[in-house]
Amino acid sequence: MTGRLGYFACAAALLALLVATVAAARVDLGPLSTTVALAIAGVKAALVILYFMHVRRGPRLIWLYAAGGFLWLALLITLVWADVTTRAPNL
Amino acid sequence: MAGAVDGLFWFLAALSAALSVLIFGLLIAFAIRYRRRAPGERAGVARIPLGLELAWTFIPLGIVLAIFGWGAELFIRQLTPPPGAMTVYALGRQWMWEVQHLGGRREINELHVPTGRPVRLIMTSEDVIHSFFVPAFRVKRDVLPGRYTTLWFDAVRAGEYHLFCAEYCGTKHSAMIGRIVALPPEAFGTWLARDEGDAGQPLATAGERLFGALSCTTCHGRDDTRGPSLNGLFGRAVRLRDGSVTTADEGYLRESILQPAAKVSAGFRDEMPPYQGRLSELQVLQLIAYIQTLGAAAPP
Amino acid sequence: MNRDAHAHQFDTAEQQDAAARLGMWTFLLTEVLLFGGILTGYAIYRAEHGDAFTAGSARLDFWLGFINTAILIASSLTMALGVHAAEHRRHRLLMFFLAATMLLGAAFLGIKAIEYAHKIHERLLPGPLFAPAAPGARRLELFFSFYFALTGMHALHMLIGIAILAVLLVMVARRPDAPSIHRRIEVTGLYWHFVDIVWIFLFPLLYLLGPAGPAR
Amino acid sequence: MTDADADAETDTGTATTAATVTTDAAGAKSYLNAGFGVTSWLLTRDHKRIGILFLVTLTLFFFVGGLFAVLMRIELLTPPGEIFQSETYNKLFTMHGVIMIFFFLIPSIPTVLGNFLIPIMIGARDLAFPRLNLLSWYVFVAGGLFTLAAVVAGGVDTGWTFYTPYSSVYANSRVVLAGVGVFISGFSSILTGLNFLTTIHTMRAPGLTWFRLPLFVWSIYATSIIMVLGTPVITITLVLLLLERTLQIGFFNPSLGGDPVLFQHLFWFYSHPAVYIMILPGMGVISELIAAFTRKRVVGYPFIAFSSIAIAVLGFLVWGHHMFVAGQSVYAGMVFSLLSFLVAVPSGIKVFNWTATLYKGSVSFQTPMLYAFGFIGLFTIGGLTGLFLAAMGLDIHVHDTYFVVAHFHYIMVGGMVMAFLGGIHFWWPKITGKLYPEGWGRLSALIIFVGFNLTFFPQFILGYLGMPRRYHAYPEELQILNVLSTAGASILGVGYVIPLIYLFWSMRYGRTAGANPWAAQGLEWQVPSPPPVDNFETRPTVTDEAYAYPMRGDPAVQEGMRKTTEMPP
Repeated sequence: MTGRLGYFACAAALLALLVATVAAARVDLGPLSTTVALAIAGVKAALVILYFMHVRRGPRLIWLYAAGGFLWLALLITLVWADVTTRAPNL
Repeated sequence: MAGAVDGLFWFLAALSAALSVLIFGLLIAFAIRYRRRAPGERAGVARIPLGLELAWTFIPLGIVLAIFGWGAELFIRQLTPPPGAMTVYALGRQWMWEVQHLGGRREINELHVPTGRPVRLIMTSEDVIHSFFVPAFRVKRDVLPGRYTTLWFDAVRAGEYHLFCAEYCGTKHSAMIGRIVALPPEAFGTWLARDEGDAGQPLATAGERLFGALSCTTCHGRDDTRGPSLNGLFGRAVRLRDGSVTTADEGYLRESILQPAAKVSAGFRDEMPPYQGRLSELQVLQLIAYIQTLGAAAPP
Repeated sequence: MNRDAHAHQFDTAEQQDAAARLGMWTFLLTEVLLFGGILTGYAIYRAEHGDAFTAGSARLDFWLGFINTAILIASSLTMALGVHAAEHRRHRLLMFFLAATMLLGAAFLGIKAIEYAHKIHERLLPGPLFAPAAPGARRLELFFSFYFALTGMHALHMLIGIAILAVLLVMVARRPDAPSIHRRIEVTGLYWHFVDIVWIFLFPLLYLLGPAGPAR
Repeated sequence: MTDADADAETDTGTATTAATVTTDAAGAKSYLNAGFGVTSWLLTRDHKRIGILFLVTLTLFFFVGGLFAVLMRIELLTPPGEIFQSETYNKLFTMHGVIMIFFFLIPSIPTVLGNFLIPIMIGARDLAFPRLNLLSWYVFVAGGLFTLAAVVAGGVDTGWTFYTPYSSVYANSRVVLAGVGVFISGFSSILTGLNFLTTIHTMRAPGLTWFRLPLFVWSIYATSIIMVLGTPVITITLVLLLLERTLQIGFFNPSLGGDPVLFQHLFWFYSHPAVYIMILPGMGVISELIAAFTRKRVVGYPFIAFSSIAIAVLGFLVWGHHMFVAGQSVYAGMVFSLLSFLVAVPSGIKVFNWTATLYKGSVSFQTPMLYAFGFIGLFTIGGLTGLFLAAMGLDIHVHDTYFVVAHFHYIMVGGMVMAFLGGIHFWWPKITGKLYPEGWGRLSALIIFVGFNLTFFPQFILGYLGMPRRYHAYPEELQILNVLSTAGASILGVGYVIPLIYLFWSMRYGRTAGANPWAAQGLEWQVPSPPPVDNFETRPTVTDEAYAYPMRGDPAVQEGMRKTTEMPP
């Protein structure tokens, strides 16, 4: 029943990270605060994907699929971002 | 500019023609030479050397990169108005073009310009997206609601040219057309000075009056008081509260009038009321024209 | 054991399992981009109207969001345990965990409904009814457009998830030894965890903008 | 007796008969004879029947969309726009675009030929999720009905691009109905792509490694990637648009600080890759046709296979080239322009390899091959004119003019529809068990080629002269070219109707096709025509590469012909 213990450990880690993200938000990190919050969220998502969704012991193809969506979303946001943040006000 | 655009166009046309002839020629030649002569005929063994595969991968890559550079260089030139360009404002609206000259003359679906002097348009839309397109000058730029876009051209020869709306904008999209009338400089001067019943006050004068009527002077005075002084502001670099630096061009002024909270100058509080919904696009243009004149009078 | 039974187009049950798993992962791929479309808009506008979005975030009830995050993490745990129980053919345990997951999901939606009611009461529902008076209200409205779009889309996914769990619960109760049960539970588990992941990102993005959030 | 028959009789002997004989001996029913009632079709889970359902539906949409095109071309015969009101004309081009793109071009080859062929080509009995496959058709029909309802209820006039704020605030037409229709049809696309990806990954026959797959399978795989990664974005974008329009919740509205250009980003993030959804399967079909009608393995197989994947991936990085003049940042424009040029490379690789395949081939000129020739020619022109549009400085001038219209019709109609018709002719004997009349086939291929060029080549010139698209009235000096284009369109229309007639005719009166009328290689030619319900009696084992045609002077095949497959005893 190690599998079950693993699930409990994972959930505990997720709750700990939830508290951590709240603690980090209480501290004024300036522009970094969003980065920190998203980084913690990324770790939490990775935990869920790897343990709850069994990707850790899944074939490589599943790793690719699990990463692919996020990669593509990053691509979409990055390229739109590249437009919006580099528009000269008047062009 | 039109000549430079055509240069690239005809280069690409020639390149396309050459490549098409090559490919079609090979297709036809191979098809005839290797046509099936007997029903059961088999194909021959032909090895394509890897070098050939790589050649038709990397040679086209080089060619397209060169075209990219050419097109990009051209694009930058098309977006950068030469110094000394004459500024004209254009408003797009379903389904007409309204043009406002600095001196106060207003035109509908027509734009008079002098030959030999670059003209820079500052454009915005009051409703949907339009696009200002003059095929003869090879210029086109979308006209968006809620922000300014610009475009410049240089009418070399006097004459009349088509003006089209190129971005679909509703029922009478294809009727949102007009003409550009390019006049020799003297004739243009005469035209500009004439009043055909459309001339209002010069934009800056109207702007000054509006500036007073809206009590802008309460905060924006000769010196930085409650709000930053606007003297000599236009075209200058402005430091913002969040530490970034922007240029005080038309787009910045427009945004700062309508949505002052978006970019607050360093050292000031965000307390100016937003004028979005309270000023027409024309009134904003008048204020901007007035603020530009403040530059000249400013002490160094 | 009829565990080896498989649909006619497959050769083996393992092949069918692999296909079902891959199919669900592909579906989740599309889901990432479905939420991604709204998230892109949110990211762009947040960069443009940072102050208004921070102000909007401050008007959300941080503690309700916090509790809901904890609830969803717990529901992911029960779901994972349910999948585990299904693998080991422990049907009673499986039914217990399915029911627990559904209950936690329903609790999440209940809290979400309370939040929505508050926001509507405060006239923060975007559209013609939106009525705060402060300057910059239009941008605040933009924040709430995205708040409702993102959380609404998420809540819809929760609803669908609960409905699927309900169907599975009935199926397990009726035919606990049906050959396809473990596969269905596993695939549904993937979906449920994904919906959890979406919320893991939505919580900091919506509730934790700037120091205003948890301080209240 | 045509070449095809002669070929079939002389050259089919070896690789194909084994499979044919065993299945026939077992007396398996063909998928067409498996049931006859309406419900046997409407509730079928057989990928082949679902393919037919899509074929019938898509043909209907193609001719509806085509009718709108005809009306537009008639209107454009005269400059002032006398026949229709501008309002009507705007609805015509919008409905033409919406129906042709979302209800014909995007689903066409994947849902018809892909559905029919992918399981057979990989040696499987069906797709991984047959019920989802049927659902995909129902979802598609539902989306189509909404869109047709929008037409009946008065039409929609936003252009197929649905740009905000026109679509969300200003338009007075059935935007919601049409938007819901497109929204729904997106799920059909997602389900189809998901099904293909899973099937190709998990259900290939023993021995059928990736590099033994027919190139058509590669192209459908690449297409499915785009469907899965791109479609959700337009789906959600349409949801936001519809919310903005119906509930006035601002997402893109500039008066709320929203950005209409953001809508364009999200729209083109899907809709540009969608162009590759339309063209990649066409390229796959062409690879199959060229191999079959030159009796050769396509030159540069791995290059063609990987170029499909490269196009699918690169295709996602170039959407901003639709927005060079839209108020996008110059820097973003640069990036998008550069990446757009890169797409030219894998496209070029395909064209060069196809051309080189003819070298030393045994080229025959049956109808499908004529379509393949047409495809390569028109795709080449369409691709090269793409360079004009990717060059930023030049795009400023030709953007949103007829140059663009001509360019994408060369790719989509000249490319995609040619490939679709070529593929339909090629696999028609397999699908129906009947041969179409070869003479009529060649004639209509020729008519379509001529009519197409006459319709769309003048439009390049019109665009360069500055005629904006979506104009129902235009300056008088442009009339001659418009008349030429309309004349071409009428020829093209005839060219499309002829195959419709003779293909129908052949279903009843056509001569019976054998299992392999083209003497072609590939698993689909080793099963009877029409294929039995489960495709294969026993699962085939693949031991050889694709397109293993016997060759002159190849020592490997001197002693006998290669077998593509071996059937277990």
